[in-house]
Amino acid sequence: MAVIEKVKLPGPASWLLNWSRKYSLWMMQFGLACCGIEMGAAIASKFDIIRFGVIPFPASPRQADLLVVAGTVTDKMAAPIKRVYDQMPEPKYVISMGSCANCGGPYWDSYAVTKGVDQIIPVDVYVPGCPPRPEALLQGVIRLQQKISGENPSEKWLGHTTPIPVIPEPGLAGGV
Amino acid sequence: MAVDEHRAPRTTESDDARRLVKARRPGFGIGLLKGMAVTLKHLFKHNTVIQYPDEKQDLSSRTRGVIALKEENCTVCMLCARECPDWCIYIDSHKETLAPKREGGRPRKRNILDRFAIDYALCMYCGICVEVCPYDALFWSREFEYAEYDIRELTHEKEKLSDWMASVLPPPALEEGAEYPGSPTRAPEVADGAAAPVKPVQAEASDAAAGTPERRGAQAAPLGTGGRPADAGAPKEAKPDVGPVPGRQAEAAPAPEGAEPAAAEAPPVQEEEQQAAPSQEQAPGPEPTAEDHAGPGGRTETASPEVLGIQMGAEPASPSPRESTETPSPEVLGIQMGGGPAPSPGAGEDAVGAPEEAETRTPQEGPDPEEVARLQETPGPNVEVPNEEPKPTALDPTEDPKEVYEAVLSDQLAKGSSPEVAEARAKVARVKAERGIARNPGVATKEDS
Amino acid sequence: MATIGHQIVFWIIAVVMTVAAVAVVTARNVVHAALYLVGALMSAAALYILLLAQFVAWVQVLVYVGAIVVLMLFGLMLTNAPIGRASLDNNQRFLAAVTAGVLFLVTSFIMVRAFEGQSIDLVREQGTLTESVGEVIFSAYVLPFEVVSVLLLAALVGAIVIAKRD
Amino acid sequence: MFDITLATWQILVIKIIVILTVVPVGALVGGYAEHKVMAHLQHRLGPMYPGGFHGWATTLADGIKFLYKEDIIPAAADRKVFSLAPAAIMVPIIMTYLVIPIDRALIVEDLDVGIFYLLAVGSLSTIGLLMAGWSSANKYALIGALRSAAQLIAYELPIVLAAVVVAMLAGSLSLIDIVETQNWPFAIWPPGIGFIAFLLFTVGAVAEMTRVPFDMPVAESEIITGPFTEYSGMRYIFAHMFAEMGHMVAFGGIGATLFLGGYQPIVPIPFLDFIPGVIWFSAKTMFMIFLFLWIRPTFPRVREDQLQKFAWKFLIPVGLALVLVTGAWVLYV
Repeated sequence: MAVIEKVKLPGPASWLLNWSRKYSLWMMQFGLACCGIEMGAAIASKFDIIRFGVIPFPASPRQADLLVVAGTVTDKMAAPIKRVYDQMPEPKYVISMGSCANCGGPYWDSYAVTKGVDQIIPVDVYVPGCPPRPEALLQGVIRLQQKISGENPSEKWLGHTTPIPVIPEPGLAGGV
Repeated sequence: MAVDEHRAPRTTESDDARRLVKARRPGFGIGLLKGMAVTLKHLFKHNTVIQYPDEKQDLSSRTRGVIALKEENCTVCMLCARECPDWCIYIDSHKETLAPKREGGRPRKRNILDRFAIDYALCMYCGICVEVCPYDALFWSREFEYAEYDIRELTHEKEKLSDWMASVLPPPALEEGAEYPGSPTRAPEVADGAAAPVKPVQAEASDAAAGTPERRGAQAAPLGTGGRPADAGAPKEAKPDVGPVPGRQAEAAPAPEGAEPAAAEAPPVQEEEQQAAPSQEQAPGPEPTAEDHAGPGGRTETASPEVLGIQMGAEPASPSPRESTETPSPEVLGIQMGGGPAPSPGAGEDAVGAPEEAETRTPQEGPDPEEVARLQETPGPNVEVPNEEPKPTALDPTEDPKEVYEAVLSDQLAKGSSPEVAEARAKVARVKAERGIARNPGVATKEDS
Repeated sequence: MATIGHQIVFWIIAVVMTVAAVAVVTARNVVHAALYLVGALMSAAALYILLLAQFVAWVQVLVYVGAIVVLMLFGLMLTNAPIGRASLDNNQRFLAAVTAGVLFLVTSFIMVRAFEGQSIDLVREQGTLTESVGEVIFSAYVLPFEVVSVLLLAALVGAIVIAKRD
Repeated sequence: MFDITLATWQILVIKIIVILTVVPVGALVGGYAEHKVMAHLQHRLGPMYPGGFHGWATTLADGIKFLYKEDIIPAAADRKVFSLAPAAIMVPIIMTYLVIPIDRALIVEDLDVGIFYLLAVGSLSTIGLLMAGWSSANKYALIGALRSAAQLIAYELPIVLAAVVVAMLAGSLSLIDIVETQNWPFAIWPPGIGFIAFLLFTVGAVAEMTRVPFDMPVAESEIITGPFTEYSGMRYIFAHMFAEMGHMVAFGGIGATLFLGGYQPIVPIPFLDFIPGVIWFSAKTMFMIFLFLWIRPTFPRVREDQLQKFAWKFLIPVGLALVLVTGAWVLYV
């Protein structure tokens, strides 16, 4: 929206915008491989990603805020991912889940695999693992929410050109 | 539903089947109500959610969360980096010359670790590096919470990898009743601190490594230069196009295709060494049934240069007996030689050639009693042999033997046993009571196990 | 016997209705035309409400808007009907306009002459209209009502027969 | 209780404001209830963190976020129709709130054709769905629109027949009168007829709302989100989320009014009269909404042809028979 891009918002307003975005992350599920199973587990009863306000509801990218790319991005699938990302409306975020989506993983020398989804779309949070545990995806969501709450809405609306905000390391949640 | 009833292929059914179906079919809509009842029942059941950031699941001790590095154990042997299917381990090192250990000896050379990094964005968590590490420098940790905003942060340098050591669990206790080779009744030794694994001879590992200076130097040189990626000094900068990086690394290696088959054969060699060890006068390791890398550090230490030699093809694989006697730890290598089926100069090659044979040998074969006795008299420097005698489990007589005798006798007679049998059983019970052993079989197994 | 408010509302609705009706016939897109028809029919229903004929108004909405226009749209979208603007152009617009104008004039003339001088009392007691409509339909006009019902039933059966053939 | 006299236009403004507040609030609460009830039926917890206490603000966050999301109109879309469709869907749903009596005196407008008005208005949102689907220039949207139109036409009839039964038993079309004649739930005399009509109404209502198991128009595994596939941002939330939730709350209120005795106590015991009618009405509405939410995670989606067959070959004949029986009852008993 043009207004948000141009006008500097007062603190409470930008807090409200960040808050609503943070707790209403409609999640487009792009499960491509075994990570998709773990993503399903994160959605299902035991981990219940909806607790964070991440709603795995939309079937259409037009209503999604968060794209979770889980699994091996083949070169053939890269174009649909790019297309889905482009179809999402603007305040949008991407989580790259698993080694394949991060870097190619075990398929780092395959001729058919895109070596990381960040080569085609900007990624906000990288979740490591092969595949990551469901909790690891949840932790990725928490990190994304921390990132969102530190954002400047007017810069965010200009797209993914903003530098990544420096957010103090939260440490190991729960500690060991 | 009513809709489905219309679609049922009635014409193909026999009359009997039709009657059966009719009899089984409940009243109209009952199925729907049953379904509603099922879901309603679940409304009142307790939820199964683990509320993740607030409560944590108790993960299995073998969870593959993150790989931790115990830096002081790493000898830059590069095995992990070479075995890694993803080439996601980056190692840098340099050589230092140390003073000879004793007067007149040769100066020793050591590899000092400069950089050890694992790219967790690329890692496929196969655990081969952990298994292949001969010096127990790599461990699995259960920690999984390290999602990052920037992919470069996912390359954990050795400082961070060492930090993960704090979360490594101690190795699991031995099974009850399992024996250490050479010391049957020794209790499983829990290492001091969570990080240290059960490894009595671990501290000596580096000493032993230093004990074979030339050969180590000879092996380490090609490894250090060839096995390391050409741009290992600056992989952080090279990160964004991470795909090509492993490729370059492969090209930079002297002969990756050649090295791989050798690498594939390496584990059998190691295993052969390990099986050979317990039957010899080698120090008693923690447990013969543990994973192969959990063998005694000193022994594996000597084995590994040879393994490397085979892998690298950098020099003729088999060290001659003459060479081995020259090394400062002659008996160690001698053991190794004698352990093989044929103490030919090419023991290592033999082992490579006959991996099945090596594998079929069960690691459970007990230690030679003579050797054990000898060891207990003159234990090696690294070995602690417990002096206490084996003790029976329970010594306090809990019941009066006479009463037990009477009770069992009458009990058995009442049950209908013949007098002889009853008497025999009663005698057994009396003996058990005298020695303080629980009598009831069910209870006995529970207590004994 | 209408108040000023009634007059204002009437004229607003009348203008909307006229514009919508004109747009129905001038729209180049059939779906747009059908949607304009919704506007015209809804305005007619609003006029009925203005005349306190609530029941008739909601019948208008239920039958014409809720059923007939929906069926029209449904047919347009489900079949391969030409929807674009090119397929609708033909050279008989003038003729159509003249016909429609003549029909409009004739109908208006008849209607005005038929009900000239009569006035409806808009402030009478409420709550009787629906009842009176029902009573009239099912007593005085019960025969036409049943005839229409039979006609619709026949049309329905005929449609099913035609549809069943292939 | 208050002696306030207001001009007609003031009353009108107040009514409009109240309705425009009640509908979105009802939709937000309905959405939250849907999250929570479905979660607990599935051993989950549903939203927990938004807003702090059991995620009470989750639908609020959704609402605010969708208000400022980027609004995309596809290049090939029919812009005018595309923009107007959410309004065409939303307005009829808002209009249904006008005649639902919350209490004896708490009703926006007591029409003497109340039940008929509800049916007429309820048939209007079909046009909005068709507009949305057609104008999106998306084949899935068009298929979804056609499916929803066919479904809404088919399932309006069972609702109409059930409502006719209630109107015949009550002898009036006014919702207040219908409530007043019900001392017991299910339009008590004769009890069987009322209950069957209630079942007809419930099935029809679930289908009208295009909710599971009759959610073929938005079946995400087949046609993405049906008519709403191309909608984003504010238009989406008005066309789909507010509409569905508002619809659900409205149908809950209608069901409570027609079959459960509205604002009357559940049983005619004078002792229960001290509880205000608003509370009775709310409790009954919540029961109806819970019923809709309960059905959703219980049943799988039926097929399109099964859906049509079920309506035309089963529900409508049953409804017609019920009307006949009711007529006989009213005339001769």
